[in-house]
Amino acid sequence: MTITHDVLLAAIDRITAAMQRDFDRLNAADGALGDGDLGVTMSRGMRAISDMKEDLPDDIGTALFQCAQAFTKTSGSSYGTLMATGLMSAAKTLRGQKAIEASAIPELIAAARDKMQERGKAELGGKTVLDSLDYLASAMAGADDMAAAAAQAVDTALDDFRDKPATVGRARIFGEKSIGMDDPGMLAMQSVVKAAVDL
Amino acid sequence: MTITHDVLLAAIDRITAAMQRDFDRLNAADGALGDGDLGVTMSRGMRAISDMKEDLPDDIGTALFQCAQAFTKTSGSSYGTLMATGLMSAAKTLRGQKAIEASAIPELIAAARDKMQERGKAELGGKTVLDSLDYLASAMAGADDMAAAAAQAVDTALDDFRDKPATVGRARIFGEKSIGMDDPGMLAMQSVVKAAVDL
Amino acid sequence: MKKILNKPEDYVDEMLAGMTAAHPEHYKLYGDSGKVVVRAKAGKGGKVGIVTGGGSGHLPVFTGYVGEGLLDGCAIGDVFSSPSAEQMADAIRAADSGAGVLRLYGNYGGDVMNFDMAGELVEFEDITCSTVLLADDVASAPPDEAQKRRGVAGMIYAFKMAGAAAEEGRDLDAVTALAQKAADACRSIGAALSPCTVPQAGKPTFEIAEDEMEMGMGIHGEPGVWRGKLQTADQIAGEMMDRLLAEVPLTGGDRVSVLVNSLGATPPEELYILYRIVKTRLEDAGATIVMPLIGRYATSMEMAGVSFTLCKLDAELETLLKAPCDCAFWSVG
Amino acid sequence: MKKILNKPEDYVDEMLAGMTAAHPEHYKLYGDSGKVVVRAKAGKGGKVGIVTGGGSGHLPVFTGYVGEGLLDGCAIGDVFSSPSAEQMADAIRAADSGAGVLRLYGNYGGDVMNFDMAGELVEFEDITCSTVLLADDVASAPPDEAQKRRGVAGMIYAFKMAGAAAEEGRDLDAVTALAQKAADACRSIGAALSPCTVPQAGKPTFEIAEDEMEMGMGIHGEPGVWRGKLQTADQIAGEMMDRLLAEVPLTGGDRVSVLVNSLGATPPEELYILYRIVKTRLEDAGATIVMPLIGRYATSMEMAGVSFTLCKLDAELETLLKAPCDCAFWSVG
Ligand SMILES: Nc1ncnc2c1ncn2[C@@H]1O[C@H](COP(=O)(O)OP(=O)(O)O)[C@@H](O)[C@H]1O
Ligand SMILES: Nc1ncnc2c1ncn2[C@@H]1O[C@H](COP(=O)(O)OP(=O)(O)O)[C@@H](O)[C@H]1O
Ligand SMILES: [Mg+2]
Ligand SMILES: [Mg+2]
Ligand SMILES: [Mg+2]
Ligand SMILES: [Mg+2]
Repeated sequence: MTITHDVLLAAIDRITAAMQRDFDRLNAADGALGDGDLGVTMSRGMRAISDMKEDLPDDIGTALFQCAQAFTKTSGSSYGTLMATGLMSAAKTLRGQKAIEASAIPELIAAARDKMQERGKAELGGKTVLDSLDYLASAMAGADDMAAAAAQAVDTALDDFRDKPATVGRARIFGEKSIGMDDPGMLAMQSVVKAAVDL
Repeated sequence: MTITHDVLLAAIDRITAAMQRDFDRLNAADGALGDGDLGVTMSRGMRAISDMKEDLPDDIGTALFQCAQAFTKTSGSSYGTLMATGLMSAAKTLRGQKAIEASAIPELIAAARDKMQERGKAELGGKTVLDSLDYLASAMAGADDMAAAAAQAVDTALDDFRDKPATVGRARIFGEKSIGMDDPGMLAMQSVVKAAVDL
Repeated sequence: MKKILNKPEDYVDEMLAGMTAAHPEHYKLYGDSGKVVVRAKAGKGGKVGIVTGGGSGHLPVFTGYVGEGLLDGCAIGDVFSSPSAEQMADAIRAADSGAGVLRLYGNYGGDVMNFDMAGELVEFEDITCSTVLLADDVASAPPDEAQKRRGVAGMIYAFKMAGAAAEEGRDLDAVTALAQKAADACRSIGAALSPCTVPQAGKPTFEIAEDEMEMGMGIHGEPGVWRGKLQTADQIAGEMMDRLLAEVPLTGGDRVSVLVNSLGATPPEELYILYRIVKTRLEDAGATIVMPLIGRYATSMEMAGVSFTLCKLDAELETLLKAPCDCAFWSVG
Repeated sequence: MKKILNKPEDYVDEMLAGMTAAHPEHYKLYGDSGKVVVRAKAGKGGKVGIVTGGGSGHLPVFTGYVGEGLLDGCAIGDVFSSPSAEQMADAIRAADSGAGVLRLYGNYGGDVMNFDMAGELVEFEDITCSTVLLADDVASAPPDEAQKRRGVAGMIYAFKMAGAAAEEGRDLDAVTALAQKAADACRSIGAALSPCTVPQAGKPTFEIAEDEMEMGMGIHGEPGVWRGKLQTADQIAGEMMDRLLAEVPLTGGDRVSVLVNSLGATPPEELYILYRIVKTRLEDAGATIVMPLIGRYATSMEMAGVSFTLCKLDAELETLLKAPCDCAFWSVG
């Protein structure tokens, strides 16, 4: 599969709709372990992207750069800034490209994960969106059905970390109480990925 | 019947107990038409009187003067001040007397009513404690069974004024809404009188 | 609404103990009652004294406004209850330095009776007293019965202006006349969203549904002019300004001060949202706003709601409003 | 708890519009975002700039403390949300007059990421930045992980002292070192009784039973060290002082300031009741209390609860604490 301008726009539509749909759910998940704004962050960021959809250039790199800026401008929440950092990382790599092969995606995700890790000064394994990205990058690399592998990976990441304590971000202070609870950022990534791959 | 030191002390006990018992009821009645403190005012004033009971002199006038002071010191609520004003009025008349005839009471009440009216700058007929006192003074004057007449008078006053609007004190601002509601000060006087005459 | 306290009956005494301990440079207790607050540093000898009094639960009103350029003494009662006449007499005694004392307080039945009684007490001690009643709440009686209105947040303008006039050395008649002029210049209206709890009563002062508000409600929960669905900030501010402007007609060139006051729980964020409309309405009427006051100046503990006070200035009132004052809650200059 | 507002998404913009309209002598907006507040009168040229930033809903924190002897600029986010990196960069640009800019803000993940990003942005414009993170809340991590603690009301001591140091003309290194020293001198703990509602979420940030409180809860409703039955004021104050004194050992002759802060709805009456115990405990430990602060200095809108901050002074910190400052919410000298 090849990612082009149109594919990107269609994915934006689906992700925007998913974030609208999951508004309450993500706020509630974040409310249980943080400040309850993750639904706001994601729906507002995606709405801003959606609003400028018509103006996004064909150049995928530049388009992603503008998506990143939408997140930096609409939100100062950790997740918004991390999303922006990850998108910026991919944007830099892809600048000037109008189409990219799906096979390039795992590496882009791994690079984004690393940049986000730097930005958030957090370890892998801390039960955050970083772990979802880590699972994604591994599962998608060399998979036959990348979409299915991606959708599976975000589920598996949630399952594997559910019973670990959070050690990063606002959720950290819940310590042991966070055991058994899903990380809101991982839930958000699950929704984003499933909407992106349309599964 | 003759009112002596002992009779006064026994009445104080009964009124104190009645105010304790009616604490919530008077607060609630005052809450519906005012600031909800009438139970506090009455129970606190009577408790202060009760606390100094052993030290009250035989001289009924001086004893009532000290009772009045208990109300001025424990409470600044209208009712406390009015009670003090009325007690002070009787105290002045009775100074030096160790026993008084029940037949003197209607006049004492009428005089108290007048002094309280001066203090509160309110008209008779305004649906206040003044009206209860007015009914009391009339009903008791020349009654065979003064206790029964007094108990009857405070009930009748409530019945007669229930469906009039309040025009005095905090209850005034409720205007028409106060129709059908009992004046808290009249309720308090009903309890005081019934406890005093032990009916 | 939950409260942090020990025994309800100790609420006021402990509050005063903490307040005087925290601000010994501003406040001290006077007399035996433990309920009379006076300036830590007495005013100049020969200055007219100004005292107020009323129930607790309204900080900074009443005790908070004891201070330089403001009040000299205050008798404070239990929560929402008038102080006793004896306490008021003590406040008058403390405030008198020979030039007489103005009793400047809100028009509530109990307070009036007790301040009258207190006046009779200190008369024997040759202290001359005058009285100005604050009756700024337009919701509590129609204009033709304005003398029946209750006093609410507008009282702080009277405290400030009369305090400054006394500090200037004016005599009792002049300070009294000025206080009356300040009182007459102010109109207020409030709107309540949630009740508060009087510690000794233990129950909220009134009940109101989660989606309702009450326009014109009094600071003790006295009923207002209507109760209905909670409106938007702009609607609330608009109606409150309508009602004030109906009583205080403004024309171009007028100068006004305005107080946007939280009843307690309502945070400054919401006051600022309201202030946008207040400002627009006043400027649309041609008035210039002088020293707007936005914050918690007269409260009912944890009650949610707001009040607006409009104070129409002339040159004299404006000068006195801007004169220096200093207490733990408000300082100017 | 009900709120007075228009559209939830306009809450912050309207609040800032009202705030700058009410206090044009103190605050003005800077840049295009509408979310960056700077001093109305710029500080002296060549002065080190101090900026902060964080979520809305904490007035006077953060924007309120922009002013003389305090902060130069502030980027403000949505309620309880970090402002964006671009907004922070704007605040830094406005605050810079060539002597560099100190970023002085609370230790929250989003704010740290964004201020880091903002620093990278202004680096290209040759603005030198330093950082001091405020991490005073003892309930949020044990002492051996003190760098993970979140910043709460103690930040106002750092704003005040660093602001005074910058006003004196110290250079960026010196102001930064002083701010770190002030931050290190402060420890805070809070207790919450009721939640608040983030306008856009529309629901309370947490739930708590009518007879419960939570010790150590964060200002956004982050869980604390225990939840249990509502205690008496003296018990609450006692435990909070225990926890602070365990971290800030005091001996005779020590000088401290203490902040008894309402989280919003809790009225000053209750703060004064608590202060009795605070004062006794500090004096029992032999310390002298300097300039106690009692009031609403750092809030969470209409949340009920309190926080205490203990700030141990040396001669330098005490001088800076008492130095003049002026903003709409706090003025000294
Ligand atoms: N430092 C960090 N590194 C990596 N991921 C983080 C970090 N901080 C937060 N996250 C992720 O972001 C999610 C919370 O996002 P968000 O609600 O925007 O945070 P906040 O509101 O606290 O700024 C967490 O569930 C976690 O997955
Ligand atoms: N001016 C007045 N004249 C006569 N009676 C009054 C007056 N004001 C109040 N009352 C009586 O006092 C009662 C209320 O007493 P109280 O609760 O102590 O008043 P408040 O709390 O408003 O000071 C009223 O029900 C009425 O009977
Ligand atoms: Mg969050
Ligand atoms: Mg009453
Ligand atoms: Mg009362
Ligand atoms: Mg957030």
